[in-house]
Amino acid sequence: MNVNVKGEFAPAAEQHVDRDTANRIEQFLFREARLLDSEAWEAWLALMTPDIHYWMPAIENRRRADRIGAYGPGRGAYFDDTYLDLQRRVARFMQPSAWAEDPPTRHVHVISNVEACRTEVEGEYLAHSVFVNYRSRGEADNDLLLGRREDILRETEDGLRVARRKIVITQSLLMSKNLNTFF
Amino acid sequence: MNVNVKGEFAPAAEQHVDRDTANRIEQFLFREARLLDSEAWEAWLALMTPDIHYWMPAIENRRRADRIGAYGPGRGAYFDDTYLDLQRRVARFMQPSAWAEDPPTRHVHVISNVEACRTEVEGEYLAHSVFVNYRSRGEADNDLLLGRREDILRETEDGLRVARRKIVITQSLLMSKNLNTFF
Amino acid sequence: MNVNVKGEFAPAAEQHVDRDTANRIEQFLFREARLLDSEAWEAWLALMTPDIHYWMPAIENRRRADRIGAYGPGRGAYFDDTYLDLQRRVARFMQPSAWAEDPPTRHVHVISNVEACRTEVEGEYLAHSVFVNYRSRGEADNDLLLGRREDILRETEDGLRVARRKIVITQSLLMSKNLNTFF
Amino acid sequence: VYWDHQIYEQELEKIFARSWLFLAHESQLPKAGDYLTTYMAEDNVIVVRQKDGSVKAFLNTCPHRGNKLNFTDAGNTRSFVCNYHGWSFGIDGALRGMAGQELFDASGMKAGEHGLHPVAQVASYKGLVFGNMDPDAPPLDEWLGDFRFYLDVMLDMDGQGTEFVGSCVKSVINCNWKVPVENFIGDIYHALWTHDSAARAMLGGPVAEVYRDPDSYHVNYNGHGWEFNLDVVGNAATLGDKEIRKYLYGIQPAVAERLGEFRSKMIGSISSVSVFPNLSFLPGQNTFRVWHPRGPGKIELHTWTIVNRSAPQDIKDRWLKGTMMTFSPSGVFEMDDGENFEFSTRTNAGFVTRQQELYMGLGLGTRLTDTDLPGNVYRNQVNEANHRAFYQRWADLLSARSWKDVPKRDKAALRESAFNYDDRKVSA
Amino acid sequence: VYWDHQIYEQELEKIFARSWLFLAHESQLPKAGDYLTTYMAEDNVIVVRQKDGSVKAFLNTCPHRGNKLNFTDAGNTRSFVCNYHGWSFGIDGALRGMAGQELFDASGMKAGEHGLHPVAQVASYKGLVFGNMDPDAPPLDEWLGDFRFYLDVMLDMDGQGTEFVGSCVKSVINCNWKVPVENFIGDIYHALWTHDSAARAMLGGPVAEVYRDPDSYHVNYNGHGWEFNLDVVGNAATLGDKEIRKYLYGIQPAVAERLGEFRSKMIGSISSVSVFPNLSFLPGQNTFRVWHPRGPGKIELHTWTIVNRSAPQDIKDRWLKGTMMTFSPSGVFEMDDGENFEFSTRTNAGFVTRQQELYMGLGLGTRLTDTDLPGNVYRNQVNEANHRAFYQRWADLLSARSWKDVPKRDKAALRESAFNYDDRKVSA
Amino acid sequence: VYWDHQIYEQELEKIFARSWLFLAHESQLPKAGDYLTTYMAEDNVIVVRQKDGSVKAFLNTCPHRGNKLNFTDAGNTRSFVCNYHGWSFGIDGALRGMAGQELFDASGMKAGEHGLHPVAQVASYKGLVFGNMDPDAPPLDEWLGDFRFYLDVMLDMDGQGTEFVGSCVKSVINCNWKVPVENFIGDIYHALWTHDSAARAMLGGPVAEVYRDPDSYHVNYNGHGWEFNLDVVGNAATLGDKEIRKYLYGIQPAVAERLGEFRSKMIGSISSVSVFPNLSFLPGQNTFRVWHPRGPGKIELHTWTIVNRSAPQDIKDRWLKGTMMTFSPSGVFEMDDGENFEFSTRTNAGFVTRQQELYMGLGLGTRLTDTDLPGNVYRNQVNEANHRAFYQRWADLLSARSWKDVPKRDKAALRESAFNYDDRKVSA
Ligand code: FES
Ligand code: FES
Ligand code: FES
Ligand SMILES: [Fe+3]
Ligand SMILES: [Fe+3]
Ligand SMILES: [Fe+3]
Repeated sequence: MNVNVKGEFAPAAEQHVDRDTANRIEQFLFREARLLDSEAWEAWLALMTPDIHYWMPAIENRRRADRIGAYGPGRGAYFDDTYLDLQRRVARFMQPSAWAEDPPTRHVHVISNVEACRTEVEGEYLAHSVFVNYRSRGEADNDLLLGRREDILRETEDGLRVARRKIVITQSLLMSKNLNTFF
Repeated sequence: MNVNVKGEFAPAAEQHVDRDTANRIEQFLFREARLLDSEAWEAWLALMTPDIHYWMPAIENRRRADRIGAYGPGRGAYFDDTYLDLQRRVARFMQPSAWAEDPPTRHVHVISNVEACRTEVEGEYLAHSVFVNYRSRGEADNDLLLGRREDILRETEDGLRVARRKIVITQSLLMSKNLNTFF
Repeated sequence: MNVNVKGEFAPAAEQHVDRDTANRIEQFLFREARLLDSEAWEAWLALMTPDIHYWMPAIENRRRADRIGAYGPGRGAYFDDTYLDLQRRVARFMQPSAWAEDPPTRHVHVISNVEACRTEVEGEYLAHSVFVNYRSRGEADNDLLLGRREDILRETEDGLRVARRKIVITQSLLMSKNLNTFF
Repeated sequence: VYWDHQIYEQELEKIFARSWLFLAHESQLPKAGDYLTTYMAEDNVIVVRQKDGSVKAFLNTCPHRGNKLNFTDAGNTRSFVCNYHGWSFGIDGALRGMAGQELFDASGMKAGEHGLHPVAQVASYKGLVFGNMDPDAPPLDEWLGDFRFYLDVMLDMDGQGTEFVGSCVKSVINCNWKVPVENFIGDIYHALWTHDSAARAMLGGPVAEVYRDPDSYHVNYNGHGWEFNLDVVGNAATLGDKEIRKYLYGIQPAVAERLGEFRSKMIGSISSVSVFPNLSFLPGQNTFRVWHPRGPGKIELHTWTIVNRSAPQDIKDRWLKGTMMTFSPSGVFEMDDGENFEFSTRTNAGFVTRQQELYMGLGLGTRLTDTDLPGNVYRNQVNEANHRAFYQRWADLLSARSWKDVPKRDKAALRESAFNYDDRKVSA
Repeated sequence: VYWDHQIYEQELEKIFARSWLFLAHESQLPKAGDYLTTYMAEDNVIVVRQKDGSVKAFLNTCPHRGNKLNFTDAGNTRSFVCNYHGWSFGIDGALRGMAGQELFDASGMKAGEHGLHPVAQVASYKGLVFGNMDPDAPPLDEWLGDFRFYLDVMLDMDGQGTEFVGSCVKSVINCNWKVPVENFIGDIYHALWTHDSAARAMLGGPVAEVYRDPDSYHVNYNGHGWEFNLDVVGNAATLGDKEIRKYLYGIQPAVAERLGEFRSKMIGSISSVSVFPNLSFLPGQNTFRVWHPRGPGKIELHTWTIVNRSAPQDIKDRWLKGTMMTFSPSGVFEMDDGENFEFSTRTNAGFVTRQQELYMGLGLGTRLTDTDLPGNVYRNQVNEANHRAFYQRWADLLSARSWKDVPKRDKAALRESAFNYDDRKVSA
Repeated sequence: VYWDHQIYEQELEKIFARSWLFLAHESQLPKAGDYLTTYMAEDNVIVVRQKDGSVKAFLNTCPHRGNKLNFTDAGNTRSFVCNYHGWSFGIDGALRGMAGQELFDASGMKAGEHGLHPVAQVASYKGLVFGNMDPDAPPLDEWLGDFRFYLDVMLDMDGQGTEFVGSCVKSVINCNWKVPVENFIGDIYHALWTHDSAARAMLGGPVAEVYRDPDSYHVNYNGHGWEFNLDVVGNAATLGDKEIRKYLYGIQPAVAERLGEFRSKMIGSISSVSVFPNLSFLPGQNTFRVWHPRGPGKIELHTWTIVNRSAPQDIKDRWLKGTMMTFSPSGVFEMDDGENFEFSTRTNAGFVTRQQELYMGLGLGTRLTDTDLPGNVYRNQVNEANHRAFYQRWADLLSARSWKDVPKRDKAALRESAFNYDDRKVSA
């Protein structure tokens, strides 16, 4: 999944957080997934920090020798969102006139392989995870996506919050007509 | 996955169980999955309480404005089982004349996102989880289903037992010819 | 997944390891998966013991009454590898002339249902897990495999290492053109 | 026949677009504005209760640019509004309005010509609503003909009609649509072997040796067929619920009074039914189902549970549970059948295999001529007479350019009054 | 038309293999050796910048045994080497060598005959590179004709040309390719209803009631079409970024000087465009896209973001972000469209449904004859005039055996000089 | 040729339903009742050892209603019982009984006419069992003809025959079946480039520059082909196991005595073989494989490992391991090939691409006329002579209505006795 971009996901010298924190982080990510599965969009949005950067780049096929790799800032993206952008997406999901979302899409977010490390910032953690995102709409539309996430989670007064999220999927040609979902 | 039925899976005020119990619950669910993967039907059945309600409703596409939502009691279901019903299903799997199960179907149950909460009943926990159910039969029959579960687990003399299970999948038109599996 | 071979994966009398060890094992398997996802082949190889036996048998459809079951030693296999064999595979992945791997394949390894038990050997654990292996290549090649693993993990000076791995998938006719991946 | 795309295209045109196809049970649409969406072969249609109590059906496609109109399985509505440009249609199918209507008016559009495309004919028989895409097709009563004599066993036990309980359960099976229709039209023979495991699980013993039953039958009419014996509760027994058997025995005397002794023994007996071309049900188990074709090698199966309207709620609930346990994707019987259906189709991938002549001769020579029963009647329910009648009808329709080319093989022996047992209208 | 495989095969041969298809924007290939791979319908091609600055295109298939030659989306290279046997080709397509060359020589092989198969014609219009598989096709300038008058609104606002920012985002939609082309060629009408939710999310209110706009148009030429009003920033507004609106208002006076007042009001107005057969874009939102056919019921959508080369980097970044938020697989507008596109196709699975006549008569009688605007011009952008022109062109090409059978319905009114506004060459 | 459905249907009928297709190795069926299921193109068949030691083959389809009969890959049985209605067949294919047999008797059914449909012809050559669906096809010995001279290199090194070790490994590749057959019939040329990475991983260095080898050949007969040099162990070396090389060098003198010096140098040399239409193997690597067609763009690959029966168990185990490491879905060589196979097919999706003429002229003019070797013999194994012969045979069969229309291009030069080296029967 680094696909030739400086081995971004590859483990290096990493300091894992203590087990209590690891546990809290895992439960936080599971709860977040449950919010998404139950279309609790606003409650989900409340788990993002106001300065969130929520990024899901588009993937290109490039030669290994091509230094720019499969993805990067300033190239195509599915999400490259600030809090305002996420808010707008949530607002759209919640419009009664979002015909394409009525009947509702049914989502399942499987989250696993959660690993949490300390960062240089006190009170911020780097959390790795993988996901299976499966959606069904109407009679026979079923979409499957798998990928990896790299989150910066921040301790706040209200508990953990997502301050940065990077989502990298494996598909370069997206085999779905849209991404009416979050990751 | 609540799909408009009173937000059933959505987190609300929830009291998570202590970590020891959470851990036991997760391991219990993993072990249960392994029993199913190894066709240990009777050992699996022994993990259900005699008063089990094992429910997997069929999913309908309904307008959001339609109060009855995507599923509900008294409508279609794949499973709406008592212990006796589960026993009969297990009995059928174990008949030597279950031609459709010989050669055996090969199952994998991936269980993740386990969250466990206290309930109002002492010694009973509410456990959320998601699953990937993958089955292969013969040469080229491969079936994939994803969904969410909501279990009531009960402490008994013999350890944890499943007292209630609700299974909600995303597909409304089931893309498989049958459900020769448990969830 | 035992598919009639002496119920290999089925739980029996098992002694689970203490929670600290269980946690270390889970994190070890997650980290290993992350190494594979980031194509850190050599770092991954370093997690295998020199005496590793890495085995992934091919699956046959056999009558339940057929004592030889769906797989077994001396029959077909996708992997039946020593350390040298794994080394050669890694060497091939790392050749600049591995045209079929340039542009890179993008992998996600989802690992879950980790259960760890003591074995008769001090310092060796038996770890069960399930996996979802998803790969994408080029524009539209997307391959999905699910299965179970049974590992013997060994405590060494450098931490946990994989001393034996058995990988059992559900597909008998492999629905992919190759297995340019590890499990 | 089970594999060829050209034949399949012909089936869509010559059979499905000209046959009476099951649309709904009237009980699914109790109130004006109640609607459901279903299929006529691959055509998606809306079936909707009108204000005057009648039922209409329309293509579920917007006549503007052809978008799918309604995306739900069922509901209640005052109008259907298209997601694309917002054209709005009444439940009577009339185009009621749209944004910018003045522009359409100015363009000379006649709203009356752009309502929903109606299903050409819609008609009911005792609660079952059927539709036909062909305005020239013979009426439903003629299509069903004397087969109604048998249908009444399921639909009119007590003059109070039937209803569907629970919702529709849908699944995909990779088989040709004719394979399960053939199975339900007359193939009790397979139960002995195929369903041994399910029978043992549900009943604790093997399936009855029906082929030794001296009092069992195949009957068919116009390609519809019913195989049955007269054991009253043989099918019902597989649900493993003695309350249901008790209920059937309980009502049998009243049914006998209404339909006669003979038919009263069919109400839950070992039996199965297909109505040409793709509707099937099982008396006693009360599963009701349509096998919608999706290409030569695939179907979409829609199933419901049918019960007597007059039955106690508890009995209705037990039947709903019973169909789930036996004939649903998780049903112990259906799991056995599915493999057979799929692999009786998939073998035809082989070029040589699909040239092979199969056997369908069981029961040649069992035709009964000295019987009062209507339709074509055969001794012994272990038989393939109904199979043969089904494929004969299939071939008749497939090769007929117009209705006058369709041979009239079966002639009605009963008068219309034979299906009206008393003054009480069957309410459905 | 939207479902039939035979018609689709005809479309590949008669339309896509003879039409000018969009290949690349010149800005994607700044240096010699820069290449990208793309499709002409289902044919995969390499587009590559030559040493002399020209652009060539080749089938992305090795002429030895037919393996795919290059597996990347883009890059820079000195040669293309086949993975199978290692044949090596120059960026000019010439076969440069292989292992064991002496054996090929001895076999009498003429290397000159085994280079890459070139796309028969390649030509540019103000930064857009097009290719045509047919050596006999009329030149690009004739193909675009007077439509260039409108294209200049997007491509030549200030004589400095345009560029693509970001990379190509690709997705699969299960629809017939003509459905989205029709949508972009003239269907602003759908926005009112389909995009209500997205508009409210991005703008805080509903879509403007464009059908009341007295100063709006449909124009088309040779099957290309543009619908628009003259509100300058109506499309741009949906990006929810006022800096972009400011930018457009800022440059409008200069554009007016260059292209005239009328066209300067089109630069970001409510509008949409399709260039026959399968290229579309949206002025103001600046999404640029090709709908590659993949069978009658499937497309592969490639999208880019186009901006004025002279725009500040910050503005370019905002547009990149804006297309992502609105018209990309995760875009709030595109999510609405996708369902419509797919289900306007999928309903055609029904045999009866696909016989149904649809409506395409909006705006009959709105043709303007007293206008100076080139092409066929219609009053009111809520119209289906462009739809009709598109399908007319489609039918013309589909039924024409050779180019001389293609009716010349539209005649150029403008001289070539009309597209060269000053001495500065448009750099792209 | 690689994409068209109509051509594919013709291939099923004219080629696969008339050719001798590989069914099994006799060692897979040592005892009476041992059976396996396999395919002849898309027809699934059962191959079973009879009580008299002969091998028979049948369609794996029940002649009653066409269900698949046996769902396993292999086993031992006394009878085959159908899951649907329980009809039971002997291992000789005869219908042995069913429930309710008296009813079938009464229906006038003749059990003798409803046994399993036999594969028309079954015959063996030194352990390899072949089947032919066409009763009029020429005998296997004529079909293989002088190619047996070369087959003996693999099948008859020491008069003790061969066996399969391990089980069958099956995978799906999205390529046309002819692409891999062509690859194995004569394409050593690709190894230099395609397999560089695997060779370096297994051998620590690049593939040998075979095209410089002065003593290497293409030979073919009736569309079967073998390319090879005479380095004894070149193929075997890629397994990276020196015990296997040692074994080959060890037996070479004995092989030379039996088959002559020339052929003894082929036993593990750089070489590859396809037997028309879809069987391939690699001497030395000992992978043995059939490419079953599954439509024009898909195959199902079945692979086994073949070894000399007389080899020590340890050597057999090493070969089993060796094929897994090199030519299996996880094999380092096969991974390279798969991409080539798939994309040499997939490019043909392009309408223009699939009109393109490819090159297959390597080695024109290398025919050797002054040789004692049987068949058509060409100098230099880097050649496309076998490709040309394969496609010639393909075209001959495809265009022939009956066997007498098939041109007899190759005439046997050797007598039948040439394949019986001594009195010891080759046991297999
Ligand atoms: S397609 Fe339905 S309103 Fe236009
Ligand atoms: S196919 Fe490209 S070099 Fe042979
Ligand atoms: S289909 Fe085999 S016994 Fe009837
Ligand atoms: Fe059945
Ligand atoms: Fe739109
Ligand atoms: Fe190769």
